[in-house]
Order: sequence, then structure tokens, then C-alpha cells
Amino acid sequence: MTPSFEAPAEASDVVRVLAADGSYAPSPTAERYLPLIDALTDAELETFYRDMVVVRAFDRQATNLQRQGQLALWPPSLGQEAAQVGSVRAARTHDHVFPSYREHVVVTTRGVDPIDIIRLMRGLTHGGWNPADHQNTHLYTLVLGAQALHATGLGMGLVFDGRTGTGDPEKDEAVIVYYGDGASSQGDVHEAMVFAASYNTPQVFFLQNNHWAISVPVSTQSRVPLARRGEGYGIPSVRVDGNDVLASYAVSKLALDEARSGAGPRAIEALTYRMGAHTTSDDPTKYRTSDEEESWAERDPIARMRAFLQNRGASASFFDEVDAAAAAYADDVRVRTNALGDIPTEIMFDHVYGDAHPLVQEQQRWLAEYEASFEEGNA
Amino acid sequence: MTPSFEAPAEASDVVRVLAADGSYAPSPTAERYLPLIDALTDAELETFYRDMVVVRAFDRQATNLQRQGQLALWPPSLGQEAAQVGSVRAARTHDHVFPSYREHVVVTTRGVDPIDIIRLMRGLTHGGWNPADHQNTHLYTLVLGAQALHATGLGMGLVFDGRTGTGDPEKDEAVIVYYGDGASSQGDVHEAMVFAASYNTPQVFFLQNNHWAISVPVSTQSRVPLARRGEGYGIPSVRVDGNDVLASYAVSKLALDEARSGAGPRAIEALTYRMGAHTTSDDPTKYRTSDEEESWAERDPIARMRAFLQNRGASASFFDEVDAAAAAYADDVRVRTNALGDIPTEIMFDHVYGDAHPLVQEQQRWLAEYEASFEEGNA
Amino acid sequence: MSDIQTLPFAKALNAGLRAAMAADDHVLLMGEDIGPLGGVFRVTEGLHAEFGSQRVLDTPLAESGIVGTAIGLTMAGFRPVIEIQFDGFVFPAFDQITTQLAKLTNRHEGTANFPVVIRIPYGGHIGAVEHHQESPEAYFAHTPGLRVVSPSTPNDAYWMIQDAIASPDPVIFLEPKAKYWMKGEVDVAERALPLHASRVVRRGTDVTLVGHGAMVTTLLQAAALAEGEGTSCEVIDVRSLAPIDYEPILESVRRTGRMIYAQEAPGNVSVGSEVAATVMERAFYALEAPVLRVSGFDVPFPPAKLEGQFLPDADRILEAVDRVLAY
Amino acid sequence: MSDIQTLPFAKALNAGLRAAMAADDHVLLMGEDIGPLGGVFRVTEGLHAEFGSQRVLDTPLAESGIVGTAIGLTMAGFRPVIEIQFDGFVFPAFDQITTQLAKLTNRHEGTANFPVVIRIPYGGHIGAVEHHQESPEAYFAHTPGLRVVSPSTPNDAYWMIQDAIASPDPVIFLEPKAKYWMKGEVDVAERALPLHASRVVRRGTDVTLVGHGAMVTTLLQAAALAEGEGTSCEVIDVRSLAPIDYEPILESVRRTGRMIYAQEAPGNVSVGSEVAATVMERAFYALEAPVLRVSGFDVPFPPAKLEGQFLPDADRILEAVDRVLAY
Ligand SMILES: Cc1ncc(C[n+]2csc(CCOP(=O)(O)OP(=O)(O)O)c2C)c(N)n1
Ligand SMILES: Cc1ncc(C[n+]2csc(CCOP(=O)(O)OP(=O)(O)O)c2C)c(N)n1
Ligand SMILES: [Mg+2]
Ligand SMILES: [Mg+2]
Repeated sequence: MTPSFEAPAEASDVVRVLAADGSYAPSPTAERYLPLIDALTDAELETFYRDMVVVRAFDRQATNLQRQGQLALWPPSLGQEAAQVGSVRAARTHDHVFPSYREHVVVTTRGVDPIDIIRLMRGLTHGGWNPADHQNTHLYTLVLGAQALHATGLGMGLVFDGRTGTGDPEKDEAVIVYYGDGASSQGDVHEAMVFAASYNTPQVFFLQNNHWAISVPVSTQSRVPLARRGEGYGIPSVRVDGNDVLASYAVSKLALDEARSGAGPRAIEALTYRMGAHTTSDDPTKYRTSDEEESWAERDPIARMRAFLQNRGASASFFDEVDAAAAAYADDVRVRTNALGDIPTEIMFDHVYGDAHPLVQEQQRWLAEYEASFEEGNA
Repeated sequence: MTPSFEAPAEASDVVRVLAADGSYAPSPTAERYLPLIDALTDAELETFYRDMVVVRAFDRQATNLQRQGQLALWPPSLGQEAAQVGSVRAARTHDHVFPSYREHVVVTTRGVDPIDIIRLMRGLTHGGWNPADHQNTHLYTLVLGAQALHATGLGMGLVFDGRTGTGDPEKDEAVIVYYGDGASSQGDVHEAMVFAASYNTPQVFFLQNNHWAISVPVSTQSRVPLARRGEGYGIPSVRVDGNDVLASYAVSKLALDEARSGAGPRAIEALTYRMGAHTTSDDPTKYRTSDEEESWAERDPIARMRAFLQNRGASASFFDEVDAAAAAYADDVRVRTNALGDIPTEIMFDHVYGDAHPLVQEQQRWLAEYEASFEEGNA
Repeated sequence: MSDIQTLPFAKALNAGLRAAMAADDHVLLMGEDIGPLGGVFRVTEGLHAEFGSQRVLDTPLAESGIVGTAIGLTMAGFRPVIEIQFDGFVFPAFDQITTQLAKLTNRHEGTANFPVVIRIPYGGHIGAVEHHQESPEAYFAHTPGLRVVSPSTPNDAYWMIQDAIASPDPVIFLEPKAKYWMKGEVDVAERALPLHASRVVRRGTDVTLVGHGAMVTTLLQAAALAEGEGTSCEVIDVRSLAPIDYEPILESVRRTGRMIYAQEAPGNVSVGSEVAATVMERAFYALEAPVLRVSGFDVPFPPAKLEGQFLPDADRILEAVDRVLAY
Repeated sequence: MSDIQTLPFAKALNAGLRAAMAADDHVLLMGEDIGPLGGVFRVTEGLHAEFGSQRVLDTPLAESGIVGTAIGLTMAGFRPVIEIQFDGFVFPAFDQITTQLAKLTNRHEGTANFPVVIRIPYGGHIGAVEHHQESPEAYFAHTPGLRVVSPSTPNDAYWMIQDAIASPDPVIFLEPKAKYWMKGEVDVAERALPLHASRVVRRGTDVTLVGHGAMVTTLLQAAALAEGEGTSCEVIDVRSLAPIDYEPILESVRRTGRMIYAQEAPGNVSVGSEVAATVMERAFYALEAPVLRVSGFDVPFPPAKLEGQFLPDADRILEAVDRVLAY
């Protein structure tokens, strides 16, 4: 396999608004998206920045907590903040969001408590939150690509129930599903696109091409841009600079609004980079060069947005305030992580079925009695 | 779902050499293939015609045999003769062929005895022949799409062993895999294309779009031409009139030769029509109109080639001779089918494993003794 | 119209599906060729005409896609009922079934249900080609989070499909295709048994014969023949393979001391293995002989011309009856 | 270099793979991250550097694709050895494994073999997230056409991987990931046992404890503790789950009259069910008590913090020993 690093984020078809140095320099393909960006208020721009900084602090904290033995594992979102913030901020609160397992930025932005992700990675839960209580933000899915079909199925339901495509964006619901460059090889992602096209689902396929699937470069998954896949199903597809939060926002916004209007599914390939390890168990030095890592550090999504805001005249106190808020947020997570208790044994049996199930009940009873027998023994 | 019938075989991107009435009328896209067609000898042209006529007679015979209770099932190849003959005649004898389950034309052309297909459909075997003895023509695969991955894997092996891409077409091996419009929705076909592109396999994906997957129109599988799929993986793809044996031959020939040269995989969508029922258990009147059937009858691949040969001056005696040969071939199949005997019970145990297996051996022994006990009882 | 109707099994299923769809407009059917064609076994005949394309979906041809999108549909409030065309074609969906469908209720910690029913015509006796005659129940029964049932009569078909659809849990609904054309009385007014109950279908005192699906008929044939030879067999249809209702089985074995489990599936690591092991555990002292299993052999389902030798028939059951009585 | 080397389990596997690759240049490895990274458990470490990208393939990320192309590679004369990254990720490949790989030898009526080895790190004890701690052996053991084995020591790891690769048949090779770091002596000169033999690992007279994979260690712990309480346990490592070598088990049970099967997998319709049913069938009169099973519960593998409660430990085995002795 040839190495994947050839600065594809600078390719001419890639939608970009901010250059790596933060200057406003829209690519020709960005033209149609500029009105969406012009419409953003200062507050919204600052929110984008704040989201990214806060979640990066959280992500760093979680990585440390894992090193301290508090978590089984941590998959860092480091470097992918712009792709995630841009796309998720483009979704409406009534939209439906299907993350894969690295979308910490996405789910916390939708109101998921970061401690719930911590609980997942600590081995206290397989889920962590109730999607219905968090703007239809669904659970992490660890089997790569599986969630793409769930998203499509939900989209089909929206179509069948007339919950989309009525022409009223305040009501029309849409779906966005996240997956990676590696996951894009799975049959389920293909079948999700087949069904999405067939049922004209109001759905955005959001692929974060972070250039690596653990140690495998994206060139192993595809020799041509992954965005081309969508076209094969008749799904309009774009490539966007995923380290540019404004571009990520705008392409996602347009795609979601087109999808909700009844125009059918859309696909986005966001070119970004996993700046950290795959997970805390991983050692990237085994498979990639520091040259590559450095070149991507120069395109850091947060630095870019910071420079942009600075150029626009944001005050130093704003950045200080955000940094402080981020530190406090991360501290809070640390404190609450350290306070996490045990989970009761019974929960292993409690929700296997929605209805009573004799075998499970019997085993639950047996284990309770068995454990009680030790306590008696100890008493 | 919208009905699929809109004469797409006449679309401008479709490669065609013979018009439906048999006149030589190459489409603009056929231009680059014409030298391949010009190079065909009279004998070759006649072989194409003969292949189609003979196998149609066989297919009709098999359908009748099923009606007479001789077969469990028969999936007719009726109408798809040109796509199959054209593509398989483009393959070299050292190439590798992976049929799905309707490729009666393909496999018999490679030397498979038609009685072996009959045995499969009669319930006497799950296989029927040894691929190594029949120009690497692999067994039918009934799980839709599964064979696409086998073909890709074999192609990978050819690459790894330097059996392809050396520049010598007499030696360089290629692979062709057949599947349908319905099967194209399966994840396995997608993954086969992903691996094929990644390993640059010398492989042709030959999709026979016969417009139906049992009762489901192709519009349910895709809203855009299926050939576009290949492009999504960087696999050059063409649409061809699959009822035109010359066009089918030429596009397959070029694709196979490009693939064997080391240029990587190629995809072909052959537009054709399943003129008969899906299988003898099926009743097409439940889901399609006779108008549609009639319009395709006008594009019959055999009539088209016959008209072409007649226009070129083929003699009436040639056609008579072919018809007689076909009738004899079909008769021979009928005679041999009626003579087919039973199969021994043991074969159910014989080849489950390549090596001895105690559980299977024990059950085989048990059943032999059990059956013998009845014979004793009867004696 | 009387409450008692005589219907073939497939038509009873059809009536059960129609009743469930009429009662809840979020019940929908998904599968290959289930629309205008009515399914290759005509189980959904007429439902597309009655309920339309958004309630009876001829999907793209991809089983993982069907199950995966059905999961998504539950998230929009639907209750999808899937038809897998034949037993051997469920495996492309196996990942969605085992890692997703079976686990999602648990993953959601009780905040959501995933009421998907997967109908699978299964088993042999129809002389078909490879992949069309298999009995994959062991895979599903082993998987926590799934319920697995198999009706063997038209009345059960009618009621169990409705109960499966009403269940908050995923249900693998195995339809013994050999029985599709078998007629029987259906009481459309009153449900006889809950979804997961096993049922004594014949009383007897010497040997307990237990099984599921099409095998129940074979057990009844064997019991009739055994009676001629002076052996009284009790026959139990488990109806539900996960969970299994053991009470009627244990009650019977405590009386007879001898038991046989019959199934078409290969015997190794099968439902029959589980029932044998469990009955030994729970009725050890009652057993006069080991619980014997009569199963398909541990080989791929053979070419159709050998299915008569592969599938347990009444003679094979009787041979086991002789063996179990010889202890 | 001595013939006896002390190696961790993972390194013994690595050495076995290297030996097989050196002996036959058509042995190749396929999987996710097995190349420069050496696999997430480093089992293939160094092999990519030694044998190159056409012998050690970092494939696209698609398990069905991996198994399906491996089948094709056998048709070109290769012997592919697949690594599935974790137990829970084998299911996307389930169709290729069950309807293709397992059946192709039979479909070819003896004219071709399909020597694919599928290595799967399996089981718990590593505190990992969902899908990373499961024991899927029942699915494979139930499937005719597959062989299923699981080494529990470095020496077995070294030899069994070579024997699996040499087999003309598809082999599911289950690696108890809890044992990857366990050191043991490896005799690189002489194979101790054939691939499918079970092995008595501790002699005893009162109760026969049988199991596979990481559970063998637990059984030995339990046996040591039982000895302190005056109970003598025989411990048998079945090593091969399909087929199972019953002779050592039956020989033992005929002496002890009591037996327990231990496994991490959920117990319902499992390998333990099969062994219990078979031992009852073949050693009925020898049994003083029912064969008991100690298994994972019939629930999805729980969040890691509960794995200690889910997985059978020595205490749970001893509890069953008490029960079996109480008969
Ligand atoms: C079906 C499946 N196979 C294998 C894995 C193991 N695995 C976890 S993450 C990963 C790489 C994913 O790469 P990508 O999709 O690009 O996402 P990224 O990690 O880059 O965010 C692999 C192989 C899995 N989770 N699911
Ligand atoms: C995985 C799988 N699912 C379902 C089936 C049942 N089935 C057999 S043929 C068929 C339709 C196939 O359509 P297509 O691929 O277009 O091929 P054609 O029959 O038109 O040649 C179906 C659904 C199958 N064989 N395999
Ligand atoms: Mg990635
Ligand atoms: Mg078709």
C-alpha cells in the first residue's frame, strides 16, 4: 500500500473557507456555501470555537484519566473537532444523530453529559444515555458501520410518517450518521446507501476521513476520494476540509436542509486527521511518520479558528474566558470520574429483555443467592 | 417504487454495435471497440450464434423437464444469451470464471456438461463439476453476491504469484465474475470492489442487469445506472447492450485484457432482460406487464444476431444446421436426464471434511447399520 | 363468520399479519418479494394491495440492510416484521441480528425497545436446492437478547405471529415450511397459550417425545406407530426455543423416565443438546435412560434427493424409542 | 538453541506462524492492523518486516471481505490465516464462514480443499469495552464443515497453529486472550498431541472438571482449592471443540461418576450443553449426578466492571463441585 499522505485536503474539489493560517480564503467550490457562513452571528462563531476548545480539554483530560487507570480505554477526538462541531451545529435539535465511537464533540454538543462517555469507557455501561433525552443523539456503536443502517432505517420511518419533506424546516426532521474512512469499507455502509437512495431518506452520511483506521492508511480502503462512493448511488457528495469548522458547518447545513426538504440523502467526506493515537492502547509511531503528524499539526482546527476570530477582532479576554471554561469543564469531569462508584451486579440481567424472561430471571436469582451465601459466610 | 421499464438499453452511454433489428449501427460509445469486432472471423461470429441457439434449446428443454417433475427447479437463462456468450467468449481458456446461478450459457461454453447443471437442479449434487477440469469455471453460488469475493481473492492470488500483469496475454490470467442487479445490493459485492481496487486485481465485474430480482424491479436497487457504482471505487465501468452479442463480446474482451495487463479491475453492466420466469416456481404475471415483456421480445438477442448474419449472407443451411444441432443437444440432455439414477446415501458424509472427522464417521456408520437393519428386516 | 376457521398454515399466518397490521398502523412488513408477489410462499399475499407500499416493503436485496434498517425503524416508532426468503439467507444479516438487534435493549438500559420480528421459513421436506432447507435455530437460541419461537399448527401460526409482533423484544419467528399447506382449525377469537408455553399434544406414559416445528408431526406419527407396538408415547411441542418452557417436559419425564428430543437441525451443539442437558440437570433421578436426540446429521443439508435419509422420520424416532426403552 | 523455550503464549503463536510461513511460501496472513503494527495483541509482530506485504496483508476494513477473499486465495493455491481483531467482530463474516467456507469442500465433492484458518482472540478477563470479551465458539461448533480448536498453553499455541494451517479443512482457531501474556515451555522439536486430542492436565478421582481456553486455568485453581477440602478433581482440557475427543472424558467420568463443564460463553445451547448431553448418552450408568455446567450467564457480556461476576471463577466451579457431590 502506498502511504496516504499527499496533502489531499488541499485538492481543488475540497470545500474550504479558512486557510490553514486562519485567513478567510474560500476555495472556488465554497462559493455556494458563503451565504450560510455570512449568516453566522458573532455569537455562533464564538460558540463553534468554544465547543472545540472545551471538548479538546475534556478529551485531554480523559486521555490522562485513562493513563491513571480510571478508564479501560480512550479514543481521542483530538484534531477532529472542526469536522464534528461544524457538522453537529448544522443539525437542528429535532434532527437525529448517529455517532460511531469517537464523536465526543458531537454528542456533548447535543447535551450528552461527558461523564456518560467516561462511564462507557470505564466499563460501567454499554450505553450511557437515553437518546430521547438528548436531542435524539443515539448511542455509540462499536461495530464499525452498523449504525449507518440504523440511521437509514430511522430516515425511512420519518418518510413513512410524513415527519420530513413537508417544506417546513422547523419541523422537517433529518438524520446525520458519522463513520470513518475504515468503516466505509464495510458492507453495511454500502447497504445503508442503497436503502437510503431507494427510500429517499432525509439523511446525511458524514464520513470523517482522518486518514487512518488504526494503523491502516486510507489508501488501503480506496485509491480514489471516498466521496465518489456516494455518487455511485446517485447520492450527491462533497469533500470538505474537515479542519475548517466554517466549511464543515456550511456543507453540513446545506446537505441537512436539502435532505429534510425531500431531496434525498447526501454524503460528505470531511478531510481531517486523527492527531492522537487511535486509542490509548495504540502506538502510532509504529506506522506513521512524525513529518506527517507535524504537517497536520499545522492545520490544527482550533488554531485556525482562533486566528480567524482574532483577525476579526475577538478580544484576548474572550480566549481567556474560553480557556478557563474549558479547564473548569475538564476539572469537573476529573472530579466526577474519581467519584464514580460501582455498578450493581443485577443490572447485567435487568434489561436484556423488555419482557420477563425465565432463564434470565432464574440466573439472576441464582447469582443473588450465591453472592449472599458469601456474605453470610463472611458475616 | 417506480417501474423500471423505460428502455434504458437505448440510453446514449450504452455501448451497442447491432441495432435491435440486427443492422450494424454502432453507437458513438462503441467506436473504440470496433477493431475488436472487425477482427472476428466468420467462424467466430457463427460460433456466437450457435452458442446462443444451442443453449436456448437446452434451457427450454430443462424448463420442460422441470414441468415433467424431473427437476426441483429451473432458473431459465432465456433472453440473456448474448450477454453471457459475448462475455464468456471474450475470456481466455486460462481465465477464471465465477458464475452466479443462471449462467448456463457461460458454464456450458466453458465445457461444463449440461447434465451437471441438471443434476444440481434435480437435487443430486450441490456442485456438479470440478472447476479445474473445466477451464477454471467455478461452481454455481446460490447465496447472492458471495462469489464476488471469491473472484477477488483468486485475483489477489494471481497478483501475488505473478500469474498476471506480465504483459503476455497468452499467459496473464484474469477473472470474470457474474452477478445480477439484485445481488449488486449485497454488501459482499461492495467489499469485493473495495478489495479489488485495493489489490488491483485482474478482474472483471460482469453485472447482468436483467431488470428484475424475482419480482423486484431494478429501480428498487438503484435510481441511477448500476455501472456508476464501480466508478466510486475508481473502477472503470461501462454499460453495454447485453442483448447485442458483439458489443458484449467487445467490451468484455477489452476489459479482460486491460485487467490482465495489470491495469486493475473493470466493471461492466450489461443491460438485458429475463424473458422467462425467475424460476419455474415463479409467476411473472404477478408483477410485470406483457407490454414490457413484448418490448423486450423485440430485442431478442438471438433474432438480432441471426438477422445480422443473414444480412452478411449466411446461408439458410447454416441456420438449419444450427437448429438441428441445438435440437439434438437438447434431446440428448432429455435422454440423459431420464436416465439419471439415484445417489448413494454415503455421499452426504463423504466430503464434509478433507480429513477424517470422528463425529461424521460415526454418524455415517450408524446410518449404514440402521439402513442395513431394514434390509435384513425385509429379507 | 364463525370464530373457528379452517385454514392452511400460510393463510393463518397471513390472517395473523393482517390482524396485527390492522390493529397498529406502525406494524410494517419488510422483505424480498413480499409485495405484489406476496412472498415466495405467498404468506403476505394481498397485504401489499391492502396496506400499500409503505406498510409492505419490497426492499433492496440485502439482508443486513433489511435487519439494520428495521432497527432504525423501531427508533421511529415502527414494529417491523421481516421476511427472510429462506433459512439459508439469514446469515448476511447475522451481525445486525447478534451484535445489534439482540443487544440494543440492553445497551439502552431499558430506555428503548426493539420490537423486530424476523420470520424465517425453515426446515426441509420440500426437495429444494442448497440453502433452502436448513434449520438455523441453534444460532439464535444461543444468542442472549433474542426470543425464538416456532409454531407447528395454523392456530399457533395465527396467534404466535401476533404475540411476537406485540412483544417488546426481537423475536426470531421460525416457520416450518413443510407445514405451510397443512390445514387446521384456527380459533380467531381466543388465544390458547402464551407465546412461550410448550404444549402437550398427546398424552402417554412410557416415553416423552419432545420437538419443534415440522418434527411435531413426525413425533405424532411415531407415537401412533409405537402405540401399535404397545408403547405409549407422550408428545410435547415446545413451541418456543428460547426461552423453553420446561415445566410440561419435566412433569412428563418425571412420569415416563424416558425422553427423546427430535429436530431437523444438526445435533451437535443444538437445541436438542440443551434440552437434554437441562432435563438431566433438573430430573436426574427420574431418568431411567439418557435423554436421546434424533437430529439431522452433522453435515451440510444434503442434495434434496437425500433429504429423506437426512431428516429424522418416524422410523428414526422409533429406533430411538427402542433404544431408550432398552435401558 | 535448546528445543525447549520459555515463551509467552502470544510469542509462541508468533513463532508457530513464522515456522508455518517459512515452511510453505503460500501461507499468508490477512487481517486488520496485522502488518507494521503486528496486530493489536502483537501476535504477528515482526512478520510483516520478515515476509513483506504480500505475505502479511493489512486488508481493507471488512470482515466478510477478508474471509471471502481468503476463500478465493485458496483457489489460487494459498493457505490464508486470518486474524479477526476481536471476538465480537467476526459476525460480519458469518455468512462467508457458514454458507461458503464451511460448505465449499462438500460442494466441491472432494475435488478441492479450503484450508483457511480464522484466528479469533476470544474471551474475557481484560476489562475491555463491548464486543471485545466474547466467546462465540458455539456458533462455529454447531456448523458442519468447520473445525474449532482452542489452545490453552504456549506449547499448544505453537503446535496447534501449525497443525491448523496444515489441515485441509477450515479451522476456527480461538485464542484465549487472557492467556496471551502467560509464559510456558514450548518444545519446538516435538509435537505432544494431535490437533483434536483432549488432554488430562490433572489427575483426580472424585470429580471430572472439563473445559477449554482460559477456563482451564480456572479449573486448575478450583482443583487445587478442592484438594484442600479433600476433594480430588481430574481436569481435562478439551483443546478441540469440534470435533471433541471424548475418550479421555468418558474414561474419567467412568471413574469419577461426576462431571462439570466450564466455559465463559453463555450456557444456553452451548458447547457445554453438547458435552453434557453426550456424556449422559455415552456414560449414563456411570453418572452419580447430572453433568453440571458452569458458564457465563445468558445475557450479553456485561460492562467490564462486572466481568468478575459474569465469568466463572474458581469459587463458582467449587460451588458446582459441592452440588455435584451432594447427589
Ligand atoms: C466490524 C469491526 N471490525 C473491527 C473493529 C475494530 N476496530 C475498531 S476501530 C477500528 C478502525 C476504525 O477506523 P475508522 O473507521 O477510520 O475510524 P477512526 O478510528 O479513524 O475514527 C477497528 C479496526 C470494529 N470495531 N468493528
Ligand atoms: C443472500 C440471498 N438472499 C436471497 C436469495 C433468494 N434469491 C434468489 S435469486 C433472487 C433474486 C436475484 O436477483 P438478481 O441478482 O437480479 O439475479 P437474477 O435472478 O435476475 O438473475 C433472490 C432474492 C439468495 N439466493 N441469496
Ligand atoms: Mg479513520
Ligand atoms: Mg436480475
